[in-house]
Amino acid sequence: MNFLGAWSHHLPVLLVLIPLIGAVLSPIVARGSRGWAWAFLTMVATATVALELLLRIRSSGPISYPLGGWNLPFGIELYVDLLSAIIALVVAGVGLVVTFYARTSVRFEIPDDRFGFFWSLWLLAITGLIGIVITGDAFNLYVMLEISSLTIYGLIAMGRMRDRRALTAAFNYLILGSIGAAFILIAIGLLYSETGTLNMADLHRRLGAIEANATIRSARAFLLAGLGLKMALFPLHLWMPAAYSRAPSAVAGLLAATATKVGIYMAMRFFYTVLATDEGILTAPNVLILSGCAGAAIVFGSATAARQRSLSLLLAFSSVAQIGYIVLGMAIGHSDPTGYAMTGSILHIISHALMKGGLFLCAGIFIWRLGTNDFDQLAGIGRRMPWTSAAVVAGGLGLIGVPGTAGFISKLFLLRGLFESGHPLLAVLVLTGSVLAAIYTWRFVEIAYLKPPVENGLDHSEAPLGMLIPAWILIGASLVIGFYPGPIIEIASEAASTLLGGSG
Amino acid sequence: MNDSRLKRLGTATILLAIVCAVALLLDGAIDRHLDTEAEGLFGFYCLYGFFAIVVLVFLSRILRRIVAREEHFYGD
Amino acid sequence: MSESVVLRTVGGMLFPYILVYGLYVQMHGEIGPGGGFQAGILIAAAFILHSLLFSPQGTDRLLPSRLVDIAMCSGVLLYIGTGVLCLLMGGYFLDYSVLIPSDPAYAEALGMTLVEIGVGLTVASVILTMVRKIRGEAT
Amino acid sequence: MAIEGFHPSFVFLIGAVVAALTRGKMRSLVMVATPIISFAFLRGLPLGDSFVFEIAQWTLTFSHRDELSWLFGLLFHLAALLAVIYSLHTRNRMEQVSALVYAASAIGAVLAGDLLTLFIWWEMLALSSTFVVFAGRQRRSMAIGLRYFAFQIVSGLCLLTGILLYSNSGMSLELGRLDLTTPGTMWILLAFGIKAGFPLVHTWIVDTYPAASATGTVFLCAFTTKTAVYALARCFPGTEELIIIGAVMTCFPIFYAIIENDLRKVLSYSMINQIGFMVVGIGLGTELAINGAVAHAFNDVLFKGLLFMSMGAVLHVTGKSRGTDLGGLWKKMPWTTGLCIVGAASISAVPLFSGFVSKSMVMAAAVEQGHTWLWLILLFASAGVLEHAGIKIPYFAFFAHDRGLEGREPPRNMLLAMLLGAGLCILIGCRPDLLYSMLPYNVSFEPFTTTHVLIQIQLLLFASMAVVVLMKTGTYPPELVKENLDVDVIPRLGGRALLGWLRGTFAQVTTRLSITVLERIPAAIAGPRGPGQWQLSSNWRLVLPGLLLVMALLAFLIANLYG
Repeated sequence: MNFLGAWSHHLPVLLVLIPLIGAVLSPIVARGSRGWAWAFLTMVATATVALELLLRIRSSGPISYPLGGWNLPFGIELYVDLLSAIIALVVAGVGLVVTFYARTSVRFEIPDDRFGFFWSLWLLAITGLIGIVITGDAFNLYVMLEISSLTIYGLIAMGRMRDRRALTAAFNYLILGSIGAAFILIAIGLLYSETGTLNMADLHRRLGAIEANATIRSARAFLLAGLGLKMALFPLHLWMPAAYSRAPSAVAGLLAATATKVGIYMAMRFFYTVLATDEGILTAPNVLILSGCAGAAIVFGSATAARQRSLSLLLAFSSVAQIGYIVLGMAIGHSDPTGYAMTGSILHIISHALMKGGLFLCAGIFIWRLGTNDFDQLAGIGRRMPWTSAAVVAGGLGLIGVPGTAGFISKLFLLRGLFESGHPLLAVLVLTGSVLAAIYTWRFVEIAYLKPPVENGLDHSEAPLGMLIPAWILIGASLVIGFYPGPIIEIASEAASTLLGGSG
Repeated sequence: MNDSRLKRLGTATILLAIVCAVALLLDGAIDRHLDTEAEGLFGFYCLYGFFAIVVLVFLSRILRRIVAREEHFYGD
Repeated sequence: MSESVVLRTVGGMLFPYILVYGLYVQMHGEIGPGGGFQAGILIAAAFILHSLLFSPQGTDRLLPSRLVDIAMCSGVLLYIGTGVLCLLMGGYFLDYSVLIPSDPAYAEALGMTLVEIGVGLTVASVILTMVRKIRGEAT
Repeated sequence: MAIEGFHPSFVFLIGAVVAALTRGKMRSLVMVATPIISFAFLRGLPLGDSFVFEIAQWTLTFSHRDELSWLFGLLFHLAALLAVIYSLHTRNRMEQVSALVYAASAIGAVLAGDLLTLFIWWEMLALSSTFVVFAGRQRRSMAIGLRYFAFQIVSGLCLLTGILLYSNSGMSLELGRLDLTTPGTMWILLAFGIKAGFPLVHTWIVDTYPAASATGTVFLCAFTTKTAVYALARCFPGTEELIIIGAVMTCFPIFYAIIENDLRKVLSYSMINQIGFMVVGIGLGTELAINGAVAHAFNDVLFKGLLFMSMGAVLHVTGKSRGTDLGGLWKKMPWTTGLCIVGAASISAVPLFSGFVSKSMVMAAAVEQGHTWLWLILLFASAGVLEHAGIKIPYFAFFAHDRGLEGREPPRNMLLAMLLGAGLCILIGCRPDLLYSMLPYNVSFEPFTTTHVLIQIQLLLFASMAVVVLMKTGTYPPELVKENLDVDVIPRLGGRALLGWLRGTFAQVTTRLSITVLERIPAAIAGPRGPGQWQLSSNWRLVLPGLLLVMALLAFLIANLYG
């Protein structure tokens, strides 16, 4: 499937260049309504490259790409291994589907004069997210993080036409996100001061050669706090529900599916490759705090989700819980010799991206139709918008972890990992989370199917295909994985064993 | 309940009683294959069947006194 | 818009010199102190001075906003384009030495200059856009 | 006809999708065709394992065909066909579609070759059947459906926990005999037990089955409990604890059945009682006993289905199912009456009807092993069955006092399904060798010996006589409109109290607490700000997460520098 010919050597850099070029050209070549077509084309190309990259790495191992041909470790390196390629494909793939969706939804949620600007920011955000994933240089990672963060703040603020509070949400996220990013920068700076290098592989080598001192330990603390905020790990998740529920619905779909996942990717990269020295970052107290936070996220997030009065907020809090699962698997991953926990964590990144992305798209469909997705307006919607509601139920089942959905596969691995590594109590927590997920999914079923419909004079007919198809693509993909999980599991466990192998 | 119904129920009962008597007598006429001692008693199954129901009904009456509540006890 | 005749006259005289100095810094960047960032700021400063002394509408006529948009994008494109050109010539991204295989050192200088011009264009136009946006919001 | 190469469950799932997309006659056609086509694929399944998928470290075997799974597969196809025919007149898309998924799950579960696959279908079974309950669209369907779902989900979680513990102890997940010695297998037994309606966790059966629609109950009564019986027979044959559990199950429901007014609830209690016989058979574990348990499961699906169908027909025609509301319908519904009596005779184990040929196997096995007390208990339970299912059901529905109800025969498809069910009951009753030849073990058992027939007739006749005598003397408990408390009174009232406490005292305390912590203290620190000073200011929304971030940083610093 090597249709790129001689260019295939440059796949890693192309993966960032294509959306970047798309972003800078979109204000010039595609003003007004053509903006979408341009962004869509760009995303098609990006996703193709990401897929090609994944296939290539599976067949021939990780790729290192020196920018400008500089010798490593002095030049900036792009380094793509299986995990990076998986996350990059998730970002690009979900990004493609959500871009398709955005065509309809953006038209009524974004002011007309911001159209060209919107697509530019959109593609830049994706550029930044992909850039984080494929870079092999710690400072470059920070730059990409800032690119994606700044554009995301802008994208969230664009929700102001629907909900003025989008501005405060974006502002709060801007302040907090900047502090979080600053923490990460401080950590990178501290590591640089100790080792004199920014290249990740080189950092790892040099850190392994020296004793851990107070500087390195402080660097770890800053990194953990900063990444915790970027991952929206409980209790640092407070920015997230407001940001996700008030952003334009396409943006919410993109962020829910990709932004926090990239945060988790960064954590995996730092914990399991860069900082994976003899002492490592996953010391007993750190693991205790991380798994404690993750456990609290699962219970608290799900319980709070069950109390929400609008679908968007429910989904956002459910994300807090689902991130808990992923972080849990990652935090205890090193103590599980079989690698189930890590595999489960990676699988859950994929399945949650698909399910939650699809669910937020559905939430956006309700907003498109009714102007809101508060539950009191959704009563009886199941009969009026059967396909959208069915998608929400299918996604919800995935969040519960019902067999036949992708959520089941990932939770199964996670549970087994927890048992294998001797954490049966945490396993109970995971199961509790499933029950709570059943409760909040049930709330939607109850409201959509069992309550009499409200009469509010609004048009309740089914959503246009331009929104329904992308939502169902994501939900459907999670179901397909649920029924045919073989290849995904294989890839994820390969990626997990590569990561764990890095920690020696 | 009207008279004709009473009468019919009466004939049915009499018929049942006759059949029962025949069955009981057959117990003596047919050599049964025995698996347990208790079965050896004459008319064991007849007695057991009859008194099982009697005991059952009386116990149920007690049970009803204990567990029966008004219809909308659970409020639904 | 300044009312002072002195300021307007001197400023008007300085304007082309600042531009020329900006270009000097731009071109000098590769062998001495300077480069795209600084040059971009200088060039932007020239236009900001122009708009402060004379009317903003005049500056807009001199430098239409559409042109600034295009400059902003094409600056980045120039940067990326140079990199991609390296790719096309068979090297790594931004690996200038392949541009002229017979003289790698010269090629390095050429590539770096192109990239710096891109940076300069982008910085100048971004600064101008920001100033115009702020002005637009203020009035 | 036998076709190879496709899994029967997936035929049902495809059928469900097609049924969801079609309507009217077309959907009816799909519904009827699905079990028939699927059966052809079932016959085409090769003996032993097939449809094996290797997923990472696990092997999922979707089809493991041997005598036991084949028999249950056949049974579920039969049950699905009858229930589908019975429900053809309805236009309840949700019920019909979820019923097909439900049947698919049950068939998938009995064909599963390993515990993990079993779990997958187990959960599907829980979900799809819950939707069948909801589809009843009765006033109480929602609350009851939720309680039902809770039981099923707990069962699924127990199974998952059990599987994880079990596989963790290094055991293969292949489905086979499990020893009740490790925690893992105990969890698995509990999971099966909940679905099989073991005492104390039986309440979902009597709670749910009377609440579903007339047609939904027919689906419900066929699959869930029998899947559990299958799982027990597969994994726990000869587990002695099951004998006691089963004996309790045969007895306690009959007391409830006598005083219960809703006839569909009587049948639900009767269902627990019949499962008791099967559980006893599985617990005894001899070849004869297992054969008996399995055969009885087969027959129970048919005759219990037939009884539920006849009560459903009454409900469909009159809208009533309580003994106090019914009576005297036999003139208006002669066919239904007759078919109901066939079902009643079968469940009472009247010779030449199906119950007799299987129940006597379990009883014989009990005697053969020298369990005299057990045998006496089962005998007592048999008399009880005759009373509540054999006499009470038809008597109060069709005879008793004529309440002048409007009545007519139910739609033709309902009658047809009942006729088919009754025909099968009589066929098996008269030609038991047809059933015996399919049983897992080769055991020769002759049900129609003079002794067997005679003692059974004696038992039944005198039990009937006792009922007549008690009725004539007025000792028999009359039908009353009452709610009879069962053990679920504790969770139901306790749950309500807990909910009230959560909404009341607890909510107040936590609200106060959070207002104090989040608003009053900070506001007090910031100093009085005039009216409305207790309001959480918008700045605070930013400060709180910021504070948390700083605290997180401090925590990590301490953990890393001093940990």
